[in-house]
Amino acid sequence: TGNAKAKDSTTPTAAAASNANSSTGKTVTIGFSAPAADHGWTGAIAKNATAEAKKFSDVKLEAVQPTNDVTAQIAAIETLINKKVDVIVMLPNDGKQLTAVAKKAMAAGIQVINLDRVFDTPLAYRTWIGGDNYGMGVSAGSYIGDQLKSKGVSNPVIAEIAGIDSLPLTQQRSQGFKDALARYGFKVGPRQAAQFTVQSGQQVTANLLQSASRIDAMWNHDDDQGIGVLAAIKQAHRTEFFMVGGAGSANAMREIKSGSSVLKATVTYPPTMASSAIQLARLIGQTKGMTDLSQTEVPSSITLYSATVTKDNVDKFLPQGFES
Amino acid sequence: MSEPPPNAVSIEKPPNALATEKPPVAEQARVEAAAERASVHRRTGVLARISEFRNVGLLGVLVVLGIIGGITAGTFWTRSNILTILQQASVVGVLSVGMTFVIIGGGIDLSVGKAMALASVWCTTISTQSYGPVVMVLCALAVGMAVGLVNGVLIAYGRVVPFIATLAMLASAQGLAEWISNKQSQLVTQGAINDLATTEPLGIPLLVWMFAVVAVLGWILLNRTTFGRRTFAVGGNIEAARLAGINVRRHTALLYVLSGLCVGIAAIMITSLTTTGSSTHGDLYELDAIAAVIIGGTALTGGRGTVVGSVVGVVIFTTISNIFILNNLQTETQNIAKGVIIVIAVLLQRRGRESPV
Amino acid sequence: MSEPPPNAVSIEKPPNALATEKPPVAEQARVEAAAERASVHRRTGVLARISEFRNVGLLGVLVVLGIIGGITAGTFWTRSNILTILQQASVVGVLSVGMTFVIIGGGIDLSVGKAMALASVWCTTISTQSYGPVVMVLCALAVGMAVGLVNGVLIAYGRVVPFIATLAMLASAQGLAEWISNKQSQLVTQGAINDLATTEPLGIPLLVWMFAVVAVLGWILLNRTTFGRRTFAVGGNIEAARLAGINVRRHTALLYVLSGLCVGIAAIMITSLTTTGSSTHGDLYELDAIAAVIIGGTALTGGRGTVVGSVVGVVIFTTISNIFILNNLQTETQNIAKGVIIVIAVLLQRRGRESPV
Amino acid sequence: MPSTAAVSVAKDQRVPLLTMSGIVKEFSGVRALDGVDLEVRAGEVHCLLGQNGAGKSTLIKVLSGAHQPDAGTISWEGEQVSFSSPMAALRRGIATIYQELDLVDGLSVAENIYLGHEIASAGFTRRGPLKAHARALLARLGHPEISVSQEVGGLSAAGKQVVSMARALSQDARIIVMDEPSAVLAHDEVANLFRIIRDLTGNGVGIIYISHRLAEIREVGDRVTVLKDGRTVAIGLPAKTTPTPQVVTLMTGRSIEYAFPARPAPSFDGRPEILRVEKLSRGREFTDVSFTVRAGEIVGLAGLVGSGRSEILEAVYGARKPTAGSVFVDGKKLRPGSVPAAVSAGLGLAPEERKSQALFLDQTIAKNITASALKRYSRLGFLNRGAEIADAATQIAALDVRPADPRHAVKTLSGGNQQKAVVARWLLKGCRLLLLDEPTRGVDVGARSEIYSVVRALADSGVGVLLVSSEVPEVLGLADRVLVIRDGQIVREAQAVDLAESEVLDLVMEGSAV
Ligand SMILES: Nc1ncnc2c1ncn2[C@@H]1O[C@H](COP(=O)(O)OP(=O)(O)OP(=O)(O)O)[C@@H](O)[C@H]1O
Ligand SMILES: Nc1ncnc2c1ncn2[C@@H]1O[C@H](COP(=O)(O)OP(=O)(O)OP(=O)(O)O)[C@@H](O)[C@H]1O
Ligand SMILES: [Mg+2]
Ligand SMILES: [Mg+2]
Repeated sequence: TGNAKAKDSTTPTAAAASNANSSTGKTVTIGFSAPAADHGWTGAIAKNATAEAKKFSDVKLEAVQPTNDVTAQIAAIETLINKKVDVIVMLPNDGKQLTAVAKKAMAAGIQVINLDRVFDTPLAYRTWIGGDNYGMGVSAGSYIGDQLKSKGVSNPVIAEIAGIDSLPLTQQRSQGFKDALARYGFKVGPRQAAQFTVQSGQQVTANLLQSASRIDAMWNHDDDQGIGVLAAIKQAHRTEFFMVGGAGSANAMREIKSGSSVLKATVTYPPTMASSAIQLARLIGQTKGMTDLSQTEVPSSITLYSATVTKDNVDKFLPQGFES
Repeated sequence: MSEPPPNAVSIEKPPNALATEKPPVAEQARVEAAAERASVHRRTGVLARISEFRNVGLLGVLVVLGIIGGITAGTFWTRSNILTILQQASVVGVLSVGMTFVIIGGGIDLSVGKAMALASVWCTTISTQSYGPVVMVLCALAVGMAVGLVNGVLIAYGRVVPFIATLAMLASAQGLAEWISNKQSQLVTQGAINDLATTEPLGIPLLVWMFAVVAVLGWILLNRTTFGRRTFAVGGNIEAARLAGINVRRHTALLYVLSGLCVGIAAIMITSLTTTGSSTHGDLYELDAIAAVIIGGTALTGGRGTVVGSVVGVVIFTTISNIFILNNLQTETQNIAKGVIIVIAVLLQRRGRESPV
Repeated sequence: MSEPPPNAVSIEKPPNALATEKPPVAEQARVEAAAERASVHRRTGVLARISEFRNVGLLGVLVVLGIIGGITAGTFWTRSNILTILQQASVVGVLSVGMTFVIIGGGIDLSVGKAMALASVWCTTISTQSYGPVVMVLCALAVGMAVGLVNGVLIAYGRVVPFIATLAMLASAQGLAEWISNKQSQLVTQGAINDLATTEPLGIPLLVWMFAVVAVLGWILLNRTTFGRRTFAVGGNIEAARLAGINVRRHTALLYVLSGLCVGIAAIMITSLTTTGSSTHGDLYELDAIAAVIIGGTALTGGRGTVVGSVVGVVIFTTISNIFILNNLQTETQNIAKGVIIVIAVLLQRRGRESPV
Repeated sequence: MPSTAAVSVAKDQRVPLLTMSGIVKEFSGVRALDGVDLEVRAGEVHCLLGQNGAGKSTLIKVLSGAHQPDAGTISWEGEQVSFSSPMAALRRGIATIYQELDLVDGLSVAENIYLGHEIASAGFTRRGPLKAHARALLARLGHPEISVSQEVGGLSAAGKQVVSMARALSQDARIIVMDEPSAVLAHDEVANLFRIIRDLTGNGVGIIYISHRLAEIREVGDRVTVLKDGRTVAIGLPAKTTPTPQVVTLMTGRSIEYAFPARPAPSFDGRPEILRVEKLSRGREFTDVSFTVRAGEIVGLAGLVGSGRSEILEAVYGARKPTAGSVFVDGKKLRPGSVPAAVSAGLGLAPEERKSQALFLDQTIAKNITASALKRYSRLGFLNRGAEIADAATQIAALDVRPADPRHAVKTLSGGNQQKAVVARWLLKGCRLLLLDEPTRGVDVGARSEIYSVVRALADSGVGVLLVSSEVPEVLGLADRVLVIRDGQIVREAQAVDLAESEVLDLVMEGSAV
């Protein structure tokens, strides 16, 4: 997806000095829109964006009402277009459903930074930055595969607690997980979707544990709902398996560090992407490039890496862990 | 049924039989006294009607919101913001018109939000889209009405309580929508559909026009047709309606089909607004629609209500959200404020005439 | 007023004025005939009571579900799975007991889910937790009842329709919960609270015991006390209740406080079950509770209903979910099947006696 | 039982319009109708008599298609028919005024009258003609003062009855069934009703007329059919000539003196005042009403329907807040507008509209009877249900409520038996002062005298009674002292023995006679 045509790509001043990026430039008004911060991860996204914007005296953040309602988000973006902000950073509730309005913004001369959930066409954004959902599944699958192989378990029962099933990100994670396990000749056993909430995590897991008297490993897509998943496991007095989390909350990392929990690892999906998105928006607004790269322009697509946090490397990741 | 009954003729002749038994003077006085009493009744009647027209109270609430919006947000009173509010109100608005009928008729329809999602998904499958925009529209309408028909038959003939029947439909419609769409948003490739949301005849978005047309037709149907009047009867006193010779079951079933028709229209609107068909559309729209209908003065117990009230109710809710967005309030503040505003609005409107529970 | 009134005596003596006019034999025959008629009635009465005891139908549904569960999932009929179902049912179950009272009393409480979230958040703030588990429990109960009191006062004295008042409370409670918790899950550090969900006196989880106790107390309150009797009266015919001398407003307010008490108890339960207080708790629990109450035979229009029905209703819904998960059905299949099963369940139960709408 | 065999009378020449024979209707084990025969001719007023619960309403509901019979046949002009729904019966020309005032509160008067057969073209109501026709119908019924665009919910019981009648007239009816139409009507209104009936029969319409007032039957009826316990015990008796004792015996199986209990010596002056009402006013409903009720005294309020008697009662009871004046019970001022205050001061009200104001239809008879006296059966809030049911059974027996099963749902009772349950509630409650609004509405002769004697017995035990009735003889016969109300004011107060019926009628009508 490298054909984003930034209309000012020919501006010569972009080749600025390498440390010029941190120096104050022309004031950029950044519109920001994300789903409702009703969840640890989305909360961290909003928080990181606000915090990052505060760091720059030349950035004015216009954060609109976070909402889980697509039409409300569309309306919110329309307000931003009417306000003629310079750049819009948008984490859409649903990439496809917001593509039209993003295109409208681009057409109105507003650069759109697409955060995480991807739009349907590159015409709708200047730059995409986001996590690697498929890669997350792969990381989790690989960790579980390695562990079970090394223990010599054959025909393992591998459970999966997914997030909201109708989100493309959930589908990508599950696909990655399935593909990774397939490399070891394993397959996913009981798989249920929760709602990204503690309570649904507890509810689904409590029932799921009843369906299999023995489980070897479990991947839970999301550390927020993971609190509930862990509670259900404790309440069922089940210890025979290990579990891998997702997203990388501080709480999950503390559990991993303690070593006494069934939670042995988590695969990250860092909400710091919001901070980066604000930085990118500022650079694009000021028509600067990323100084560590040779390009004069910000790239059109940046995919974050999904790291596997285990007891061995948890200390390195703890500062980035978000509170759920 | 359209002509006056045959014995209407005999009605007009004066009551001779009695007149002879009473002294004419007394009869005269009696009639005059009665007429005087009647005029008192008529006078209080008009007064009562005005004060009972609780939409006045609702409009007052809207005015207060408008003032608050104007003070707190500079852009509130711009043409484009007002049109945004109306466009935002249009989808739930159309659903609430159908819901008004169902609730006045003594029922409830919890399935509207997810039935709308199902209709939007069904009309945006690749194969449906290949037949062009007209077929897509017909498909959405057909799916909506089919859902309504199933609801109606279950409730009217299967005697399942409306709450449960439509709740079951909510779950099934959602599942079906997920199954058809494979849980993915289906992009609309037919430009004509997407254009619905962007065309602005006479400077007003087409979706707002559609909302207005549905509301006006709904008003006419409710207030000016036998169907509408019978809806009040069925919801107000089902036994009386039955004894009056109304086919109560068929009527009840039709109410849900009507709501389904509104669902189909709303599905087209949301599809063009979001340029997709998706199983995630319409989450909790049923609650929004019911809340708007009830804040609009329709009684949840049936037999009473107005379309105008429901429409104003939807606009009130949308305006509240809009003011929040313009003022950039955070979720938690929004939620707290929303609750407080709703209560104040209702207290302002002061429906003292309602029973205390 | 607890003593018999002065004229109770005179009532018991036969109406002399008349008795003297009748031949004693005829009177004797009359009384005997009346007694005979009464016994006939009592016999048919018992029959009618059994067939009217629609919980039999509901239990039938549960049996069918049990059979389906046993056939499709090997582990369904294990002790631990049954206990899991009951434990899962307990939170909504407690809410549904309070909801039963509110609905029988002619109201509705949409705020229970989010009020529970608020109570769970409030009782798990760091400062509350510092006072220890007892204060946490009291805090949850107090918050629940306070929410109920506000609902009750708004509805009974402010005359706001229950649907709107409690919907507003839903929004406000959610906002408040988010504000207090800063939208983060608050981990419980007091082991005693978390232990509630893991202790199993007599081999049965404590939460199930709590559910059972709440249900039994609710049953007694509804069926064996003046409070319960008045609840039926207020919901059945509010005007008649008022003219019968019942303080209708105070009673209505109390119903919501009672629901709030159940909310507080449920908050403690969900907090220990999830080991957190969170503003995301209880999403749509109000719908689950209302659905259970209604499938349990309580009329949404008030005046009729049973606690047993509601409890069985909750267990039915939980069992359905359990069977789905044991069979590893995916979301869409679950949803479609859920709708279909609910309808079949209701049709099985066949409440022919209900009015068609 | 003197006569259980059907008494037949020589046939008239006219062809029967309607014949019902062997009609059986059973409700979950209860045989409401057990082989009933009925025959109605064009242009006659056919009266249907029977005690409360005899099956009159059930029979006409079978006729109007509201119930399906379990056995039996219906012939219409010699052709056998079956009415599967009310619509089918209406199409044949059978219009019904139901006992329970089944109107839709939320609709206007005009819309109620034409509900189900709206004046419309292509589905659109023609509101002009609709109102004009409705207005004409109301004028014909002598009630031009009822506004056709008023909501029916705001009308009094009498007003609703008028609308029901207008509705029946609006149908193209060959037979009009009237189930206790006069129960809520006052004297002059009944005369008006009879005028309409004669008008209709003159046009060849057959009328089935149900009433518990035997005098009415005599005045307007042509033939009489008597039901007892779901069976026909007499067919086609001549209404004008059959002696009253014979009819009563047929109905009840015993002979009843239609008599009021003896009054005690009319000296209440020494007794303590229980109720004192001073200059009570409320808007346009009533003004400057002052009176007292002493212990053991029965005070009757006579007046036309709509004269404000119910409003006075409800204001005394706290159910309506007066705009001026005060109410004293035992010398203590009552908090105005508070029912609980009135009840704890010892007041009780049996309101006039049993269905909407008094009954919990889904509950059992026992629960309805004890609803106001729950405290008596409660210990720490827990109910002693045994005692409750026993006491309810006592009242049921005293008033001869049928079925006599306290656990029976009140919903399934006949109209008159429901009324008895309402009266029983206040007899059981036992108050210092009992307010009775139309206590015998729809109650049969037998039970009527029983209610009279119970009320008198209550008074004898020291209770004060305030009685409203639209039947002037009842007020004069039962009360010790009578207040005549006209247009919300007391126009005359006298001992009942000093008043003649004609005098009271003149007084109440005076406003219109001037
Ligand atoms: N729906 C019903 N279910 C059960 N029993 C019923 C039902 N309707 C009527 N009954 C019973 O049928 C019998 C006849 O009732 P019906 O109403 O016909 O009496 P009625 O002659 O009209 O009396 P009234 O003069 O008091 O109006 C009564 O015993 C009544 O309790
Ligand atoms: N027959 C009638 N037709 C039209 N309107 C009526 C009639 N009777 C009463 N109303 C109106 O309805 C209102 C309430 O009636 P309601 O029965 O309470 O009167 P009321 O004076 O209590 O009658 P009553 O004295 O017979 O008990 C009154 O304001 C009166 O104007
Ligand atoms: Mg009757
Ligand atoms: Mg009256």
